[in-house]
Amino acid sequence: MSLMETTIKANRVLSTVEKLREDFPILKTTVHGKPLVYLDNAATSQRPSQVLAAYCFFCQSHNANVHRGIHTLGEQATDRYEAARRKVAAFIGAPSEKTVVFTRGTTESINLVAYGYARKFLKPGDAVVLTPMEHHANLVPWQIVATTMGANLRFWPMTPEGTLDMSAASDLLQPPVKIVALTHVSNVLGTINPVKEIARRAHAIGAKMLVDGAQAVPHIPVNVADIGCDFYAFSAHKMCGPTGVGALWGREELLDEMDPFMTGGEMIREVWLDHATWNELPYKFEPGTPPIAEAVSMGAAVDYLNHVGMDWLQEHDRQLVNYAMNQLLAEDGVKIFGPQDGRGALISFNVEGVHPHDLATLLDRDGIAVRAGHHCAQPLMRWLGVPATARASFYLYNLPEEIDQLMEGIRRAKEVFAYAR
Amino acid sequence: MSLMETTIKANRVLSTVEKLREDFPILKTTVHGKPLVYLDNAATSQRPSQVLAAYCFFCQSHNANVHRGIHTLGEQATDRYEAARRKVAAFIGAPSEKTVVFTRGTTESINLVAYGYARKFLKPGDAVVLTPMEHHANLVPWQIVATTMGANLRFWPMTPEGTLDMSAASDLLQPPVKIVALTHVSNVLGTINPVKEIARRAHAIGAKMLVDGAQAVPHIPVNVADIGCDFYAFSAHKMCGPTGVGALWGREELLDEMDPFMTGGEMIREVWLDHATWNELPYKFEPGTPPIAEAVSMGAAVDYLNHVGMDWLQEHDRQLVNYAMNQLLAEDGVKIFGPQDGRGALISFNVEGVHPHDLATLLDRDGIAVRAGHHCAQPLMRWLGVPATARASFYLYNLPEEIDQLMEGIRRAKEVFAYAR
Amino acid sequence: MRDELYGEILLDHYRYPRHFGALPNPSVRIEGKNPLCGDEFLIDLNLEGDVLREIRFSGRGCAISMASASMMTELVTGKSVAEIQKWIDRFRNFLRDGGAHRDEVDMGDLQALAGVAHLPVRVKCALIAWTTLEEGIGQRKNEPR
Amino acid sequence: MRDELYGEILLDHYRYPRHFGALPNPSVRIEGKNPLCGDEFLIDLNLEGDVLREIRFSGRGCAISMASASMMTELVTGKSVAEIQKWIDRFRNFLRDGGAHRDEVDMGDLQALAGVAHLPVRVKCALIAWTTLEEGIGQRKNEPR
Ligand SMILES: Cc1ncc(COP(=O)(O)O)c(C=O)c1O
Ligand SMILES: Cc1ncc(COP(=O)(O)O)c(C=O)c1O
Repeated sequence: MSLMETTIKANRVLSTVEKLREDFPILKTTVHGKPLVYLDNAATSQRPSQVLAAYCFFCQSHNANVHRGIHTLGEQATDRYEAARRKVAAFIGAPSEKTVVFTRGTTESINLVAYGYARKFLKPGDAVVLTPMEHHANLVPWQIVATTMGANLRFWPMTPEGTLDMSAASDLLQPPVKIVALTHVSNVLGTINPVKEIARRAHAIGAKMLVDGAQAVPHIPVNVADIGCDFYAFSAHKMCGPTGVGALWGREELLDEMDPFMTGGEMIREVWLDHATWNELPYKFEPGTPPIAEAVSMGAAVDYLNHVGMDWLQEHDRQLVNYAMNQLLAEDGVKIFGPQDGRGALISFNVEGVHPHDLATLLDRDGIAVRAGHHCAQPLMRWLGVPATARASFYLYNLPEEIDQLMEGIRRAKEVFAYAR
Repeated sequence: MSLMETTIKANRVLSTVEKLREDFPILKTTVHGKPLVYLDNAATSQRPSQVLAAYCFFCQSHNANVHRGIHTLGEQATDRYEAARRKVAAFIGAPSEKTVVFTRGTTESINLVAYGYARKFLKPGDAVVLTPMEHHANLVPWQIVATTMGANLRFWPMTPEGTLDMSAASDLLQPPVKIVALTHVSNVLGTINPVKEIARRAHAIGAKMLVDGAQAVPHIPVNVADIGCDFYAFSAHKMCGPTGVGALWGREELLDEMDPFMTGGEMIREVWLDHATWNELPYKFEPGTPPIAEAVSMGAAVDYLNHVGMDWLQEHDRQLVNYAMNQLLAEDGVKIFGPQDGRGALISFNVEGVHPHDLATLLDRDGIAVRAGHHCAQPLMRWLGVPATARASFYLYNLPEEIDQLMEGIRRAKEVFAYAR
Repeated sequence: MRDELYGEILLDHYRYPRHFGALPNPSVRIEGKNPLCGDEFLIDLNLEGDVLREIRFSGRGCAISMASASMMTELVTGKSVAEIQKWIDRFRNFLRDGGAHRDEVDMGDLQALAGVAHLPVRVKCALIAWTTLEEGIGQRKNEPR
Repeated sequence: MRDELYGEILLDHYRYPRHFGALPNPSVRIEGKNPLCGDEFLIDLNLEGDVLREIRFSGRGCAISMASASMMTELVTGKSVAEIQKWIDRFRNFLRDGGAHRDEVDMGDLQALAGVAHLPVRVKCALIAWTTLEEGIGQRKNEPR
């Protein structure tokens, strides 16, 4: 691409962003008198007016419980709830909508597999392969199930850069490995893992593979059929959607043979005093009143992302991350964690002599929201040899200027801590 | 009370209702060209504008993830989330806010106790006492846990009227009964169970007691300390709040000794590759991103109900139920299920010769939403000897006129089915 | 009072279901249930080779499911398994489009169920006997249970 | 550049923490952790009867937690357990109201932490050394671990 083409493209991206920002009124708020610079998108994204409007419209026009009512409102609510499921299914390339289960989010989705699949099929001595970069959501449930079932956990070695050491694959992926569970995109390192290749190799030894897509679905086009994994978990609130809802995609035959996780109304077929039989997919895994308006609103978030365009978003992410990366690399005393190239839309870093919590507090006074802490990845912090990091994470509404502001904030923090030295 | 006093009171109630209805725009919608008459409140209630506004305000002004952020938005979100917890705790008389766990709803709350408490403390041969009027949410989880742990289920005998036969208590409540789980208000019979007395008797034999408050919290002032139970479960969506959130209250010492149910971020204290320790209450039971905006909105629902006044609401419920009961009793061919007096704000009934599904379809054409089916209580349907019932359930915005319309609808249905006979 | 959905024909089949009961020696007996509705049907078939000689049904359900079952028994008696399957498919389509795009075939009494197409939640009521029959003719090589 | 929260006194304690290190034979050694922050402190005490003769702390944390710990060690050395408890309570209140309603007592260097009161999420940083010390004086009859 010529320089001119690049510039034109960059300009197009920019003017699009300015327009998209109009959809997010919260971006106009001020913090400590400064305009909000929201760089904590990996924790939760903001919600566009369109998605909120879909939520409100549903509540004020079609609110009823689903799957139970003969009345019109109940039918409308069910229609919209199921339409949302179809949207979500299409968004991740699920071969059938009945393989998409609405949950509260990634954490519940992974627990569902750990309880419903692993508790049924893991045998003593079996092994589960994880990576040291997992979010606690994709680590602690496996610790519990491994302890309960007498299975073992194995951890994929990492390169110093913070990517999976693929040369370890053949040693690692051997019987009795039954489950491989790993994140698609690391929420700390930004590493994008080669999930497709790992799925192929996991299947070669008969293991099942779960992918934690919490940081992937919001940012990159995901196709579960193409990846070839067995389970895929993600949350709505990181992809312009509401809190309280997320999804688990699973292979139909696996979902079929799994035990239900939570039980109650809706997920049953027949109930006697002493036993019960289960409803068909996906209802078997959706006990009780589901997050109805939230699911509808998640469908609207999918519409919104489709409207923005995942290809556009990827390009936008790439530009922002490159821009930020170059500036952070050029800044004295800044240490960046994770690979330099091919990463997700976030950068973890530390500033020499400034604890990440102090940095976050100082940046907050400038209106800049970054995250500081262990990012629900304490083992990874130990691996990195730090108690915590700062993290800036981007989304479709972020602008290069906001990265400039972040850099200024970092420089100010350095000055404050150098003051009177 | 003199007739005049009664009339004045009734008038006051009525004009209040007219005012309250303004808060619910959905009540102005039409169904098949007829004004909506929403009598399916036991399935889910409608949401007042105030509660929706609180939701939207949060999303557009304070949206961030909770408990993780140093930045201002994160702090504001956490403040509002925890303020909602305090409101919910106060609403049910919880002695401490840390004993209130936000869940997806009643179903998850009960599953949490079944997994986290019963799986840890039930021994083979132990017994769990339930009633035949339980919603599947308070039945199936106990079936599963009883099967897993080798424990037995015992069912409280009922009187022909559909109340618990209290004379059976002493026979029933004997060792090895370890858990008593029952509904506060039946979602089919309307029966209000003497939970306080049962808690006392359960405790006398060292058993723990869980109350399913899904149908109680929306309608009657609930005080868990006064009831003296050990766990109390309920949902926001039946009490003017949103879907996707509910709560479990538990005694602090029991919550403390319980195992966590789902695991992941936030609910941990320290995590190593192979094990983890747990966070303090209530966070130990709130893994991952909770339904943040939903919890805030549940707090607003509590505000709304407090503003309406639970005493007023109880009186309003009483008047509606009495009015409906008298009319239904006077109507030929209508069979009512459950006790005549002292019941919750709902009536299940059947019309001779008209299947409840056909009745619901016919009523829907008149704009009237009632529920028809087994109401997630199949064993109770068998006990009643019917495949299904129709159910009209009321809430603060319902009017006596709407009951008149229901009666007209029932009469029309009878005529339709008598036609050309 | 006359209702567009619950018309005379439908109600007649509901009140006086045809072929209600059981067969002494059915070649196939099949149970159809919709526990979520509480509907339960038992269908007995006498198949001679590929031809359905006799059919009986029993059980309970709403007016729509009962009437639909009754109409079905009238229609399928004496037909071949292949013809019956065609009717099952035709009826499914009919319920999908409310008879709007129906092919040239006269639906007979079934026409009375056209209104169900506008009631998605009731479609399964109208179909339960039919899917049970479909299962039954699929199992025709099995012994009666 | 000068910052209202991260002022000279605070930064001085952060850079040159007083009483940093360990005691050879502490009568109490107590660990304080905030795993959610990654803060970890080890506090050694030499108590003679009811009087704290010596204190040392080590560990790592943010500027607020380190400075607060350092200031604390200066304040409590030589004080009785009862006086120390009073200071712990006083400091807690101080963080609650930002020194607005402080009693007549001069907070000394601790005054530099007044701004933390406006940062609820950072209050626990300022408190970690203090709650660890509180636990330590509560355990003073125990052997060092
Ligand atoms: C008595 C009772 N228990 C439990 C539930 C389940 O509540 P939810 O679906 O909100 O989990 C309901 C509502 O359907 C109910 O009426
Ligand atoms: C990689 C990863 N996995 C899992 C989660 C948990 O998602 P949730 O909190 O929505 O359940 C997160 C987000 O916090 C994440 O970044």
